[in-house]
Amino acid sequence: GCRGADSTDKGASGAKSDVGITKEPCPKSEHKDRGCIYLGIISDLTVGPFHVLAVPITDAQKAFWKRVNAQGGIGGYDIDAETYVRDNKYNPQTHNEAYQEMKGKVLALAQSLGSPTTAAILPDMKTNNIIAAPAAWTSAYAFEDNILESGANYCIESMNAVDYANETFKPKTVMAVHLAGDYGDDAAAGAKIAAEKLGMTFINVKTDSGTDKQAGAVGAIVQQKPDLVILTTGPADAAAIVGGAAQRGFTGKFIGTSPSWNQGLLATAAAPALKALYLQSSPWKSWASDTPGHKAMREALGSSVTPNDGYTSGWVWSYPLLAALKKAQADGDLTRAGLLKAAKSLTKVDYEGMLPDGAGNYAGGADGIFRQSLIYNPTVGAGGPNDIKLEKDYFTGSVAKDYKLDKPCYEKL
Amino acid sequence: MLRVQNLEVVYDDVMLVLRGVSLQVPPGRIVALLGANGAGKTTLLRALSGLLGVHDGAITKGAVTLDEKPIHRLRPAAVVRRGVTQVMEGRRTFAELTVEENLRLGAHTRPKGRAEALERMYGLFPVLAQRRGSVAGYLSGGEQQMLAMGRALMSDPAYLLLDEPSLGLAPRLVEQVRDLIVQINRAGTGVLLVEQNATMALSIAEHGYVLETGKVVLDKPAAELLADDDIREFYLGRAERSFRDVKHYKRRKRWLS
Amino acid sequence: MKDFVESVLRGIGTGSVYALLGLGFVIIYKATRVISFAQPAFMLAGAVLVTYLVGPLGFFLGLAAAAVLTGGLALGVERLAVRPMIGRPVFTVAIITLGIDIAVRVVVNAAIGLDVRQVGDPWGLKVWKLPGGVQVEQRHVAMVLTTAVLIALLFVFFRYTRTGLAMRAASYDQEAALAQGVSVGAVFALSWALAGALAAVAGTFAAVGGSVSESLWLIALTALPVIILGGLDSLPGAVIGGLAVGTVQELTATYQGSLPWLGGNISVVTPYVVMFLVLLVRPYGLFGTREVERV
Amino acid sequence: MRNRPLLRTSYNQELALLDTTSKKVAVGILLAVGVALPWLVEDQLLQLIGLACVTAIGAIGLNIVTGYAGQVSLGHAFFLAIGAYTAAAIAGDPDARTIGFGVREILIWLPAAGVVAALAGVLVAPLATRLRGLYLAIVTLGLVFIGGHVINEWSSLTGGPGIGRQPPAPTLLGYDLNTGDAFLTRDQKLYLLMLVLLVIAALAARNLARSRVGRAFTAIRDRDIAAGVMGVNLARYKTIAFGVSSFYAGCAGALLYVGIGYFDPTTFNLLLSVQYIAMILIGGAGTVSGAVLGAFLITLLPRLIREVPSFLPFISNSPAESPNAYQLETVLYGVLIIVFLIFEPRGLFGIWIRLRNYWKAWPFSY
Amino acid sequence: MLRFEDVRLSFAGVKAIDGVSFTVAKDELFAVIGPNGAGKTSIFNVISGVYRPQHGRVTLDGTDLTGLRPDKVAKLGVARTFQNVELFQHLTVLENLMLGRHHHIRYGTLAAIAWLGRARREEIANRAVVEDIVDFLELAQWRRLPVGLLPYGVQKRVELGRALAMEPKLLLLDEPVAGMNLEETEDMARFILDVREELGIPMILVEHDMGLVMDLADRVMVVDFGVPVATGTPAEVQHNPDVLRAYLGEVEAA
Ligand SMILES: Nc1ncnc2c1ncn2[C@@H]1O[C@H](COP(=O)(O)OP(=O)(O)OP(=O)(O)O)[C@@H](O)[C@H]1O
Ligand SMILES: Nc1ncnc2c1ncn2[C@@H]1O[C@H](COP(=O)(O)OP(=O)(O)OP(=O)(O)O)[C@@H](O)[C@H]1O
Ligand SMILES: CC(C)C[C@H](N)C(=O)O
Ligand SMILES: [Mg+2]
Ligand SMILES: [Mg+2]
Repeated sequence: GCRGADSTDKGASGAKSDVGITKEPCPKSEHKDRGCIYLGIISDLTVGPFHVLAVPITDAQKAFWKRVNAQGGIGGYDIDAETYVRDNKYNPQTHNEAYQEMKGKVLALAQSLGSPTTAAILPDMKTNNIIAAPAAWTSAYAFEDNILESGANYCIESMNAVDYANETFKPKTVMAVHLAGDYGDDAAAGAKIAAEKLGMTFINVKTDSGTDKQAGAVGAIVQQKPDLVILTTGPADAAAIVGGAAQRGFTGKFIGTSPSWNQGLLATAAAPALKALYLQSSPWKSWASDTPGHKAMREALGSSVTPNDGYTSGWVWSYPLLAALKKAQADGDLTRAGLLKAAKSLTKVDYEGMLPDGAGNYAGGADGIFRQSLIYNPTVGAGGPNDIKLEKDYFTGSVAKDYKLDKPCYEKL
Repeated sequence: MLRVQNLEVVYDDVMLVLRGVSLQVPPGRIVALLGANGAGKTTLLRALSGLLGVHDGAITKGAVTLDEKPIHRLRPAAVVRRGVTQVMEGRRTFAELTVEENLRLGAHTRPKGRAEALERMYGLFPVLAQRRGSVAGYLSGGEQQMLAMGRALMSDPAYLLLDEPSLGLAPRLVEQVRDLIVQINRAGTGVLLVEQNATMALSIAEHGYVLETGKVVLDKPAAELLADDDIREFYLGRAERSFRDVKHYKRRKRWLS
Repeated sequence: MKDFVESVLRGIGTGSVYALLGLGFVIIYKATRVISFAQPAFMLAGAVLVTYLVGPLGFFLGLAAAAVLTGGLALGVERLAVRPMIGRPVFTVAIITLGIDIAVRVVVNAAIGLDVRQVGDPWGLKVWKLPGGVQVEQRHVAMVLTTAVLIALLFVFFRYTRTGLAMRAASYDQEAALAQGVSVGAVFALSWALAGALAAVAGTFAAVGGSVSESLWLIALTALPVIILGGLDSLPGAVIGGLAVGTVQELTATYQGSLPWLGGNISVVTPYVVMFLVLLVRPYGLFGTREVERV
Repeated sequence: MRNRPLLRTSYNQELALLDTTSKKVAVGILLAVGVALPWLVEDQLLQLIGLACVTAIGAIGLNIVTGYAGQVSLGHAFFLAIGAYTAAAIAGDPDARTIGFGVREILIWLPAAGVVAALAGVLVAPLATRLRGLYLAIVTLGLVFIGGHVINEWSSLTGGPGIGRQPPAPTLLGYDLNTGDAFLTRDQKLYLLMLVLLVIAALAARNLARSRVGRAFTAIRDRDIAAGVMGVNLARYKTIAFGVSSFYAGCAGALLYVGIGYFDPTTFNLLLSVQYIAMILIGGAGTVSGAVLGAFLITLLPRLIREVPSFLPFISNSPAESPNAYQLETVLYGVLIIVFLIFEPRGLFGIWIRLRNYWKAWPFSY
Repeated sequence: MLRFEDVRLSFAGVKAIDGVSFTVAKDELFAVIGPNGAGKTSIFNVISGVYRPQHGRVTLDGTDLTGLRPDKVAKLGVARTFQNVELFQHLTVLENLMLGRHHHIRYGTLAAIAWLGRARREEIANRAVVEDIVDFLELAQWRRLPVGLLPYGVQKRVELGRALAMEPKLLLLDEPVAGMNLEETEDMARFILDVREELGIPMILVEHDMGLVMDLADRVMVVDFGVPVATGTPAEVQHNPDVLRAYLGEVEAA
C-alpha cells in the first residue's frame, strides 16, 4: 500500500484532489496564480535500445504540456511534465525504481516507455489507480484501464499491412521478421492471423536487435523467398535486412511496421534496395502532415528539430491524458481514482485531426480499439525531407475489421 | 661515487623499513652489504634504482646521490640512463623471450652501441652465445644468473647492484658467479653486492656493511670484517662446528646491546 | 554449394573485422595482462568519428584521422583511469575498463544523436561476381586486405623494433622491465593507443554497408570468444580465431533454417559454442601460452 | 575475566564469530536498525533496501567462488536466471501463459531454486577446474550468452523478451507475504523476509569460510598446486565452491524480482554479472561484510545518483540536449565504480579497516 | 619404505629425470644433491604427484603412488615443503597449519555451514594438535599473523610446520635453508634434527648447503642431468671425483 498520501484536498478550481497536485505553482511556471499537476515521464533516455525514439517522444510531450499550459492549463492548474522525468535504460527494474520514487509525487504518468518496463509497474498502478500514456503499441493495453493507448496496436497494424498487400499484389507467402518481445511478437501474430485468414502461407522468423545480428534473418529471407516480409525491428536493423536480402537477389516486398523507419536510412548503402522494395505502415500520419494537431506540434517544437516521427508519436499519445484530465476536472474529481474513472469513461478523444474520429474509445474496452492505420512509401519524397508519399490513407483491412480481440495477440503466435 | 645518506624508507605508508641508512660505493670498487633476512637490503637496492614505487614504498627522508647529484626522485628509466642498474633478486629474466632478446632489452636505454655491447657480452659469457636463440626460461639457474648480469651490463652501467646473485645456486655455480663479479669489476664497474653468502661476498669485496633491522650496524673494510668475531659467529660460521652441536637458545648479538 | 562458398567468403570478411578487434584486446592483454572491456566503446567511438570526418576528409583520410583520434582518446583514458592501477589485481582493472566503457558509450551515444550516421565508405553493398555465379562483397575484400596489412605491420613492430621488444618484455614482468630502463607507463599508453586505433578501424569496417548505431558495440563482444579460443596472448590466435568465428557464424546463419529448434538466432551464440568446444580440448586456446607454473 | 576482554581461556571462545564486545555491540545495533527500518522509512525505499538485501545474498554467493576460492566467474547472471525461473515456474499461476505449478510456499520454491542452480553450478565445474584466470572468466561469460539465448527462446517458461513473466508470490506457511494486511504492508513484509534471509545467508557463509572447506577454498585461491600437495582435492573443492555459490545465486535470483513483481529474460545479461563482480571488488573480495556493503552500494547507487542533477542546475534536464542530466547519471555510475576501485583497492571493507586502524593508532602515525 | 624405481620424466625434449632409482629406509635422512636443473625438485614433484612420470614406479610401504593425484598422495602420508615458499599468503600461521590437517578433520560442507556439534568439535580437537606444532617450532609469537607479512626464515619454518601438521609418514624438504643466513640455517637444522629425534619421520632433503647436507644426512645421492652420479654416505660422496667436477667445485674440495 501507499501510506501517508491519502489526504483529499480541494484545489484551486474546487475539484477534489489527492496525490500529485499542489496549490503552489509549478517550479518553472510563469503562472504564479495557478496550482500544479505533476505528471511523470519514464523513458529510455541514454543507453537503452530505444533512446533514439524515446528522446524525441519525451521532447514532444514536454512541448505538448507546455502548450496546454499556454492555453490556460486545466481548471486553474498548470501541468508539469518536467520535474519527474527519469531514465529507465529500457530495464524493467530501473523503470520500477523510477516509478516507485515518483509515485508519491505525480498524479499520472505522461509516458511509460516500453512494454516489459510498463508491465513491471502495471500491478502497482492498478492498486494505486494511477494511469499512464504508454510509449508502445502492444495489444495487451486494450485490456488495461490504466493505460491510455493511442492508435492501432502492433497487431492490428500488421493485419492491415498484410491486407493492403493482399489487395495490391496478392502475395502467397508472408514472412514476419521481428524482434523478440511483444513489440515484435504482437506484430508477427497480427501478420499470422491475417495470413491465415487470407489463405497465405505464414513463416515466422525471430531476430535480435543489432545490425550484426541480421545474418540469420537475411539467410531465411533469401532461402525461403516469401512474397511479403512484415518487418518489425529497429531502423538500422531494417536497413541491414532489406539491404542484405536485396544484395543476395531477393525481390519480394517489405512492409515495416511503425517504429522500423528512420528517414536517415535513405543515406545508407541500403537506399536503392529500400527504394525498390520497402513500404512503411504507420498508426498515424507522419510529421509533415497537414492537420491542426501536426501544425501545433511543429510550431511547439520549433524549426530547430530534425523531423522525426518520434515527435509525432509522443505528441499523439498525450491527447487522451489531456482529455481525461479535462473530464476529471469537469467532474470535480482530480484524485487519482477520479482521473481513472474519467479515463475509463472516455468514448472519444480530440486528437486535433491527427487520428480520425472514433479514436480514443476507452469506454469500449477491447472491442473499442482503434483499427485504422496507413501505408507510406517513405522512400519517395515530393517536397521536403520528411514529405513522404502516402500510399494509402487511414483504412481498416478486412481482417482487422472482423477480428475479435479476446486476448493479447502475442499469446497467439 | 654512489652514495646513500641517512635514508628512510616506508612501505604502504606505515612500515618503516630503513631507518637512516648511510653507505657509499666508490667507483670501480666492490662493496658488500650483508644482513639477515628482512633487514632491508633489497629495499635499499630498490631505493637506489627507483623501483620502490612498484612496491608501494617511498623514501621519506635522506638522499641518494650519484656523483653528488641526487637521483632518488628519478624514475627507474632515468636512473638506468645515468648508469645505475640493478640485477633483481631471483634473476627475473624474461622467461618467454630468447637470450638475445633479453640482452637487447638490457640496452633499451642505449640503443646506439647495442651491437658492440652484444658482442662484448657474448665474449664475457660464451655460454650465452651458444644459447642465444633459445628461450630464457629453459636455461639453468646459473645460466639465468649470467643472463641477468649480462642484461644489466648491456646498458654499460657505472654501478651494478646485485641482489643475492648466489641464491639457490649449486656450489660450483656460486664460484662461477663470484669469478664473474670480479671480472666485471675489473672492467671498471662499481659493484654493490648484497649477499647472504657472506664468505663469498667478503672474499671479493673491499668494504662491507652489515644491515640489521634497517640500520647499518657495522661498516668496515672487508678484511676487518672477516676477522671480526661477531661476523664469524653469525655470518661465516665456524667450519669445525657441527649443526648437531647448536643449542636451542636465543643468542644475542653484542652490537645490538 | 554456391551458398556454402558465399557464406565462407562472407565469414572471412566479417571474421577479419573480429580479428582486428581481437588484436586490440590481445595487444592490451599482452602489455598489461588485462582484458579491456573498454574496447567496444572505442570501436563505436572510432566509427562515429569517421561519420563526422568523412565529410571534410573523405573516407580514407577520415578513417586514418579517426584511428589517430581514437588512439589518442584511449591514451587519455589509460592515463587517467588505468595507470594508477599498475600492479593491482587484473580483475579490478578489468572492471575499471567496464566503467570506462559505460562512460565513453554515453558520450558517443550523444554524438550519434537521433540520426542514422554513415561512414561513407566507397564499397557499400556492391559485389563482384566470380565465375560460377559466386558473389563476393567488395567491402569484405576491403576488410580482408586492410586486416592483412595491419597485421603484417604489427608483426614487424613487435618482432623487430626496440619499442616492440620493450612492450613484450613489460607484458611478462613489469618490474624487471622497469629495471632495464623500460618506461612501463609509456608501454601501457602505447598499447592502449594501438588498440584504440585498431578498434576504430574495426568499428568503421563493421559499419560499412550499414550505419553506425549504438548496437555496433555488441559486435565487439564477439571478440571475447575469439581471443579466448585463439589464446589470449597470441596475435596469430586472434587472427585465426576471428576468421574461424566469422566463418562458423555465417555458415550457421545460412543453414540454421534447417535447425529451427535451435532458435532464430543461434548464429549469434555460435562463437561461444565454438569457444567451449576448443577449450574443452585446449584450456589455453589454440595458441595461448600455457601459464608456466611450477613448484 | 570480565575486565580482560582479549583474554581467552578456551578454543571455543576463540572460534566464536563475534569475538569482541565491540563486534557484538555493532552487530546488535545493526540488526536492531534493520528490524526497525520498516517503521522508519517509506515503502518505496524499503523495497529498494529489500532488493539490496537479496542482491547481497547473490553477492555473498559470488564472493564464495570468486573472493574465497579465487575462481573469477562472470557467469553469475546465468545462475541467477536459473534460480529465478525455477522459483517462478514452481510458484507460478498454473493458468497463466507461462509454465506454473502454483506452489507458492516459499519454503519449497526457494530451496528448490537454490538446488537447481547449484546443480547447474556443479555441472559447470568440471570445465572450470581446467581453466584459469581470464579464460575462466570469459568462459563463464559464455554461459551468460548461451543461457541468455535459451531463456530468450524458451518463451513458454520465460514469457520471452519484452513480455516476461511474474516472479513467485511468496507465502510462508500459508501466510501471504505478497499483499499488505492490517499489520504490515506488502513492502514491509517482503523487506523483513529478505532481511531475515540475508542474515541467515551471511551467517552460513561466515561459517563456511572459517571451516575446513573455507580454508581449502582460500588455499586454492592463494596457491592451488600447494593446496593439492597438502591434501586438498582441487576438483572437488572447486566444484563445491561453484555449487554453493550457485545455490546462493539461485536463491537470490528467485527473490530478486519478488519486490517489483515482474521480470524479463533480457535482464540476465553481461551487465548483471559485471555488477556482481563490481560489488565484491568494491566491497572487498573475500569478506562477507564486504560483499554485503558492495551489494548495498551498487544497488543504492543509481538512486543516489539520480539526486545529483538537482545539485547541478546548469546541467540541462532535457534529454534532447547534450550534456543532459540523464547522460550525467549514467556516466557517473561508470565513473564512481572507477573511483571506488582506484582509491580503495581493498574495497569498502578496506576503508573500514583503515578507519579502525587510524583510530586505534591515533595519535601516532606509525 | 619409499621405493623410487627407474623413473623417467621429460618435458618437451628436456629430460628432467632420466632413470633414477633409490630407496629410503625407515628413520633415514636421505639427501639428494646436484647442480641446478639436475632434476631434484622434479623427483619431489613425481613423488608428491605434481608430475606424472612417463616411466617407472614410486611406492610407499608397498602402496603404489605413481600417477596418483597430489591430494591422494598427501592422504597416504607424504608431506613436503617447497623450494620457493608456497604458503597461503592471506591465511594466518594457524590457518596454514590447520590446512595441513585438512584430511585429518572430518566433516562435510553442510556441517560446516551449520557449524554445530561436529564441525566445532573437530575444529577444536585439531586446533589443539596445531598448537602443539606451534610450540614445537616456536612459532607462538606469529600465530595470528597472515604469513605474507612474516620474515622469510619464519615462513620456511611455517612451511615445515604445515607439513608436520599432516602427520606424514615421509617428509620431503626442498632446500629448507636456501636464502637463509647462518643463524636461521642453524635454527632450521635444529628443527630438522628434532623432527628426526622426537617424531622419527624419515626425510628426503634437497639442499645446496653442503655443510648442512654432509652434517645431517645418513646417505646422499648426487644427480646430474637427471642421472644419478653417485650414492653413498656423505664421506664417500664428498670425495667422489665425478661429484667434485660436476657439482662441488674446488671450494668444497679444499
Ligand atoms: N612491498 C612491501 N610491502 C611491505 N613491506 C615490505 C615490502 N617489501 C618488503 N617489505 C618488508 O620490508 C622489510 C625489509 O625487506 P627486504 O626485502 O628489503 O629485506 P632483505 O634484507 O632484502 O631480505 P632478504 O634477505 O629476505 O632478501 C621486511 O620486513 C619486509 O617484510
Ligand atoms: N614444468 C616444467 N616444464 C618444463 N620443464 C621443466 C618443468 N619442471 C622442470 N623442468 C625442467 O626440468 C629440469 C629439472 O628441473 P628441477 O626443477 O627438477 O631442477 P632442480 O634440480 O630442482 O634444480 P635447482 O637446484 O635449481 O632447484 C630443468 O631443466 C627444468 O627446466
Ligand atoms: C516505442 C517503442 C519504444 C516501444 C517498444 N517497441 C516496446 O514495445 O517496448
Ligand atoms: Mg632481499
Ligand atoms: Mg629445485
